[in-house]
Amino acid sequence: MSGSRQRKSDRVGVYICHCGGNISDHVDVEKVRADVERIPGVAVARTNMFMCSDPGQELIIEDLRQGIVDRVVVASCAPSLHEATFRSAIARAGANPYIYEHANIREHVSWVLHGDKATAKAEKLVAAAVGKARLLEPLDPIHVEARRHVTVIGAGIAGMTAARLLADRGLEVVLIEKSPYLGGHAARLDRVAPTGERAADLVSELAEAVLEHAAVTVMTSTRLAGFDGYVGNYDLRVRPVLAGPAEDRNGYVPFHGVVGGNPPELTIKTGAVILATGFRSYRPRRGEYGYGDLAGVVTLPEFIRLFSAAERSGDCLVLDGRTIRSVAMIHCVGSRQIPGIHEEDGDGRLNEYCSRTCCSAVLHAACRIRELFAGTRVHDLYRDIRTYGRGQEELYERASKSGVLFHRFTAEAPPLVEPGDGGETGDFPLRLTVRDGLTFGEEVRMGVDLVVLATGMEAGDIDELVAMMKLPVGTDRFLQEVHPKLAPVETSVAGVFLAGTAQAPMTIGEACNGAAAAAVKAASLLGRGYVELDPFVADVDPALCRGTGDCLQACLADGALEMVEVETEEGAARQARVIAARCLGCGACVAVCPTGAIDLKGWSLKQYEAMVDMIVADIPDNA
Amino acid sequence: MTSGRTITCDALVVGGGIAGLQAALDLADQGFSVVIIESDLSIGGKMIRLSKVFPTLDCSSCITTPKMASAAHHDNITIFTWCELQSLERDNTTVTARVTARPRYVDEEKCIGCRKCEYACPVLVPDPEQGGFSGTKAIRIPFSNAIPQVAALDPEHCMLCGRCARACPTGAVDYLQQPRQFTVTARTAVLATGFEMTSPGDRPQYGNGTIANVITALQMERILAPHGPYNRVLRPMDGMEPDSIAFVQCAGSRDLSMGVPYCSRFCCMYAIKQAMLLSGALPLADIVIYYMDIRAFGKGYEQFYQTAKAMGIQFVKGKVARLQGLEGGTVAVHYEAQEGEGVSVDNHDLVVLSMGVVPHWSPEGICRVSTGADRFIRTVRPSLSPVRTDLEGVFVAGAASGPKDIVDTIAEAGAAAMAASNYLAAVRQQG
Amino acid sequence: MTVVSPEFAEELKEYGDDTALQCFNCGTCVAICPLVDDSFPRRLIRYVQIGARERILASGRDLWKCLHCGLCSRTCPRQADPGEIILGLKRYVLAAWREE
Amino acid sequence: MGEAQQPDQAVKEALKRLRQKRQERIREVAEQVKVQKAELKAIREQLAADGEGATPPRLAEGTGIEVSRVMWYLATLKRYGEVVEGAKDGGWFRYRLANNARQSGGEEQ
Amino acid sequence: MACRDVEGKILILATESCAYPGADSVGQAHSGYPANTYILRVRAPVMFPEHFYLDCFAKGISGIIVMSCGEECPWEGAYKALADRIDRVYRMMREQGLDIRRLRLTAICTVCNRAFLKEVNQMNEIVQELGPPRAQEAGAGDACAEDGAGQGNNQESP
Amino acid sequence: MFDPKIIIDLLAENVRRTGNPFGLSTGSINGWWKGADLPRQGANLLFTGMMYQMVPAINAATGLLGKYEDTPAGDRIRFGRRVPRFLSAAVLKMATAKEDRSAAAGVLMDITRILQASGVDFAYRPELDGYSGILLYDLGDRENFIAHARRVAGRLQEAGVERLITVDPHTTWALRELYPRYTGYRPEVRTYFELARLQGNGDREVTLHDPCFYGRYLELSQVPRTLLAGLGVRCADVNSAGPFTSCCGGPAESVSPALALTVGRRRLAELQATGRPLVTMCPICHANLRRAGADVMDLSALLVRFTRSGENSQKRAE
Repeated sequence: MSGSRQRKSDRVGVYICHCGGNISDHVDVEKVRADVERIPGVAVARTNMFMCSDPGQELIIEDLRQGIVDRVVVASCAPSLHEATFRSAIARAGANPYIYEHANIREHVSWVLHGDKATAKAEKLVAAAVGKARLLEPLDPIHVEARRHVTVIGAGIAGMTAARLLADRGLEVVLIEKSPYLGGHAARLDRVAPTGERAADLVSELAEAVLEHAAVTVMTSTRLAGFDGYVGNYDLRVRPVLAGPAEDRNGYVPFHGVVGGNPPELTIKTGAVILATGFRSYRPRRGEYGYGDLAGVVTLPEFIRLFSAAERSGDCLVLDGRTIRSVAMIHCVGSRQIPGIHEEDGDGRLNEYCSRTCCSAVLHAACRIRELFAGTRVHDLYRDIRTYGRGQEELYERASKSGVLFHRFTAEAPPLVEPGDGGETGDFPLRLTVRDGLTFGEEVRMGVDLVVLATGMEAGDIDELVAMMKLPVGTDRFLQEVHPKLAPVETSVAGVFLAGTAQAPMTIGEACNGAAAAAVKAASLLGRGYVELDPFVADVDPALCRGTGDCLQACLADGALEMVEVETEEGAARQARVIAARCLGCGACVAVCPTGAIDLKGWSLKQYEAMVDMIVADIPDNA
Repeated sequence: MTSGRTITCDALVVGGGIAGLQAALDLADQGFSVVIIESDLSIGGKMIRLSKVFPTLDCSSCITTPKMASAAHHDNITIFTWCELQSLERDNTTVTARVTARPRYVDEEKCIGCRKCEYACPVLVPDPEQGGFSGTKAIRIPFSNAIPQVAALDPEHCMLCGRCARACPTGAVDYLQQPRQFTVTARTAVLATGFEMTSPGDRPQYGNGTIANVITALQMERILAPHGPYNRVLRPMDGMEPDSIAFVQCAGSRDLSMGVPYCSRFCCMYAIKQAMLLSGALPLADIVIYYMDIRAFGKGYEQFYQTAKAMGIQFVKGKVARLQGLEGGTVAVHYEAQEGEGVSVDNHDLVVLSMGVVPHWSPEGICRVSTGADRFIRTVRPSLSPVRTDLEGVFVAGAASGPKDIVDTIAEAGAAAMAASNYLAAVRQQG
Repeated sequence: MTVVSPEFAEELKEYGDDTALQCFNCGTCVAICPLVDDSFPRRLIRYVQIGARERILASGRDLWKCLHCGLCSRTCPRQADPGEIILGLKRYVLAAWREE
Repeated sequence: MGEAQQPDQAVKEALKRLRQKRQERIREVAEQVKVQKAELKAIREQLAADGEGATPPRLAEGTGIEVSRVMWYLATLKRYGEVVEGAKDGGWFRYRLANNARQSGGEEQ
Repeated sequence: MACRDVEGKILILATESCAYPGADSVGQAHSGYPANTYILRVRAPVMFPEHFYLDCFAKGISGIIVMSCGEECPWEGAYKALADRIDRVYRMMREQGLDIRRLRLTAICTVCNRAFLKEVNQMNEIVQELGPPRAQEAGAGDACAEDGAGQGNNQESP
Repeated sequence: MFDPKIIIDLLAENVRRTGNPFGLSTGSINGWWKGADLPRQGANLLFTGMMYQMVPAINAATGLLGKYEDTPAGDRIRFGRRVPRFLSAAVLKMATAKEDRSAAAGVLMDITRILQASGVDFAYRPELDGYSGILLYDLGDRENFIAHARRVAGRLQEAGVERLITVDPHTTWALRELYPRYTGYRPEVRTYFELARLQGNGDREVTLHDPCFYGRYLELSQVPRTLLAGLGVRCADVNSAGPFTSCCGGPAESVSPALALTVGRRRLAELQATGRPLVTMCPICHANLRRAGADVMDLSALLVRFTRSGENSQKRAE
């Protein structure tokens, strides 16, 4: 693979996309085509309205089949969108998919520039891609044996669902849960909105299934302590979680005792990981709607717990011995926060997203109160009612019919919760004042015994896991998928998938769908017993390697490089060798090799140098 | 395709929209053989007809075409378009589908998609793929990125002049083509039959579809699409660049009086998306969204909504009660300004209706899966397995079981594929 | 500042159908009403919801602008039947006047 | 050729029967095409007359065809490459005939 | 919007997982920036040896922005190795008399639109001020050089 | 706008006293049948509900009230005791236009011709006919409505009437929906056009204005259209028709003639957009649209042309 060995292709095919006007409205695609065709090494340049369409791909396939081209450059949108598309088209033509280079003339050109400048820049980018393409070589994906084994982290609804589905599919599954319990947040619910199913039934059904399944190993009170390996062959070190606040500390822990010895560690050899680590319920700040300061202000999860032990006095609800004549439920607590209006948390963050599930949960609770305790009034204070799902709008209607009274507030003017003063609002312990959009923006006031805060979902406390597994996290702090539509449960770490509310707020049904979608990806990945990896790994040119060992020093992966004794024409010598499945393809070794013996397949230094050469060169122009 | 033949596969997927394609791909990637039957001329469903998609503003066609192409080229997937499902029955472990392939009047095997027939045809007809805003021909490739790229003739508008047949280089035009029957037997089926929009034609408050410059959201998608009818945003009535555009939310949903009491779920987001795209295309235009509740509930949706507000898009709370066509193509929007100002009438150059979402297909008389009061396919385990129908071995994905945005649809399609593959695995063990 | 008294809606049952709380305040009835101007009939329906009895009596006479044409009830998305609510309020107000 | 003769004849017969069967609809479509032809001709002539291009209202005025229909024809002609968009004129764009474009729809070639 | 374009070319080495999609995001937002920028997609900029940068200047590239993933780099340790290398390049640039402001190490995430535009516009101003790269250029190695060094950590969150 | 309480109390008092909101005796306004030789025995009883007969009085009252609404004098009237005197039967009777009275009689006569031509077995017994009380119900005076309705229903029940034919939407709705609910009397109620069976070739186009009660409450708007279609009469409808019909404004005349006129003019503009002759089927709509300036024809006048005796009535109409 050395420069000396390398033959430059002179049959590069260039295919330029109009993108239905997205590109061609700003870039003179025909001029690019004409100019590019004169670049040395370019055999043919063509254009199409949509290169990604079948007829577009057909152009490439035809040219390859006829032997007109042996390297392909497509100039179109961002490579993240269609690189895979064109590689597979090339494969269909019977060629090696890695003879392909992508020029991004939409996001980097036509969407940021106009006129001649756009055309000129597009030409340069295409030229650079041609420069690289001439040096591309056919590569073969790395074939890695994969364990037909999946580890699911988190035994809430999503984790148990994924575990059950994968075990049914014939894979071995380990289900790891930090707490001693299976069931996650669902276990803390009473009934599920809008279906009214008992959460306990759902949790029990799933728990039974995973506990009894021969192919599922359930490990509760267990956490991840180490993460190593690569797709198809991950090694997870797990460790039991001890009761008490200071599991790793030696010495006396007040009120707990002394931790005896180091907890044993276990290594799980697995093929893929599904993260079902769930969410954390938002804790209101002290004083937020009186929370923590005023008795009778509780969060929705706290209310659900109280309500499960509800008593009755006449027609009225009695909680904890207190007769509740009137309840106010406030939506969007800790969700839909707006910079400049809401206070940031300790880390300077705001939850700008909608927590999706609270509207239905509140309405469901409101309906239950009204339907069971006709004497208890319910006020619902909302910003927007978001009953989007099947059966949810009906729940909203049911709440109205059952006599729940709605008030609409804006983020700028949230309801004010104060202690009752026995005045106009009567002998209620709490008094609510809100500028009510439904009452023509006037202030209305009501006396209540209880305020329920519909607290939203926050990303779980999994910083350690995120750091250990190098997981991508979004601005909302939830785990981030690669693309919401193209790869909705995949992470940027191959073989690591997302399930349920670790990714975003979801209902139980949605979390189960997410878990099943993650399971199907894991099943597809591991089903064949092997995985094919991108061949973009380091490669040593034995003709140039002097065995300095600098590359080993620089290597960032454990065991991706080794020194071996080889026989050369000049006798025995030490040379570096790459263990492909371990190589991460970062190229740290490339920079340090004094002889340029090691390079990255598919992304070689020489290719970059060729690209720079094309960028600084003049493009022949007949205009 | 010969008449009456039987195709055997592991899984039948009914519907080749994004839900069906994703379910088929997730099944096929596990090694199962899949047959997709699609009622339209092309796979891709509603999604391929959209401009860009929220909240990423990716071009819809850029996301859909790779999935269409990979399904079309997948070794384990066979696709039949322009088909009608006559019956879908299940007994023991076999699902049997009787299918009618409707005539295209063009031989699928012979057509090379060159469009010569289309150029030759003298009959102009409103193009449904462009919201009716431009003409197409009585014989044509349905749209530029359709799969398959095969022409189809519309017999309602054909005068049998023979020009297309003469122009066709491969002799593919066949005016005498007849419907053909075939049977698909499978072990399991996924229903991914998608949704349809209600029509403004039976909404007297909105002019029964007769007011100029009142269009539906799907028509607006075409106007905004990169290869739309005008390649820019113009009023369909007279080609004027609109200065003021209104979106009417819940124009057919959350409304018992219109027969759709449920929320259509994705209209808020597409209206915001279209508003953003419009404000990009027409920076000086006033854009107003009339709404009851903004339902930006998905990942990144609320932020998308706030961005739209920050861009200057106006959000007016109030359900539009009435539209009125005025002189010169202006449309008057009647609503109640909620802060107590009472009735307001605002004039706009163009009004976009967010119509209700209803099922595209009814299983009645075709398949024994039951539907809910909302006429979408009923799911029997809405929490633990939202893809299960009451017919064993038959699963449902996407908008067939209720309105769903693309993100939720894709996740659910994966879930349906997982459920179907586990069902297949179980059936195999038994068999 | 109005103090909400939800029991008023229940008192009204005596005078007509109990549908006022079904209204989700979309404003369709206001904009469709041939009487135009102001927020009629939603304003009065909202007053029923929050129990603003005094205000209803104060603007009682406006109720008789309603022709009972039924367009609001036909187009009400929640089938809250605004026309009937107004009719019920006419009865309530008339009774109150006659009591005076 | 000789072998193809027989089925060819059968096809002709079948087509004849089909024409018979669809007679009514064919007549209606032919009627529409005639109208389209006339309207397209009027629009083309008006476009040719307005060298700088014409806006849809101007074309509607000049041809007597309803403006929404003019717009529909323009979108169609643009799609088939016969008309191109020109400069903006008030709230509208001007449209003009493309050079050397082939005519589409309503016209024989 | 785009500031005045200059002759000099700016090379941007953008990481595949962060900065390159970040640049895509700028495009999606249709935020304009000068045309003289050439964004190369790299897996990790740690692969480029010192001489690569110097060669680029020699070939006529006026400015280079290394847009890494910063501390969030998927390769543990790569960022430090890169930062160390860039420091060595700065030394070598000084030795050659090149203004070290021509090379800049920064971190851009996938949604860092503003940060991306700021970097590009700043480099453009520098390149405009300095003109084509040449050895022993005025101002090289003096106080303002300090300004460019060690700026690897100005990652901006969106 | 006049004080509703004063008006309602006046109307209630009139109804209680005379069975009629205007205090006019049935005998004094219900003379149309005299000399028509209508059968007194039959399977269906024609029940006019007095609405058509009241139109002359309504027109007179509205005219008088309209002069004083929102004027300083009106202000006095609104709160003064003069209103009852003002609306007294004598004044009204004097102000009643003669042509109005004969027009009302004509409509009812036409309806009997239509019924006869359709072969409907019907009877008319003036002593059983009467006002339904609907205005009291619409104005919110439920008690007085119920009291009156029970009297009317009692009379009909006593006479053993089980099947009624009605001629206007308000009475139809009152008898179909309100009487069963408030009086327990559940007759079979059908409008005359539901029973009409006519033949003919009209070949013309008209625009129907659906009254709120037929279009929306009773959902009967398809019935006259089907009937007319069978007679070769096409309907050029406006958008606001059938269940979405716009109010003519008529019902407001008792409290605000000005409002009634505003609403009526707006509706008329909608209807006139079709450029076709306007047809109504409700005396209130008819009167109010005429007041708004329209040339309107009652459905019965259109239908009667397709009866054997239609020729005569057509002549008369001209």
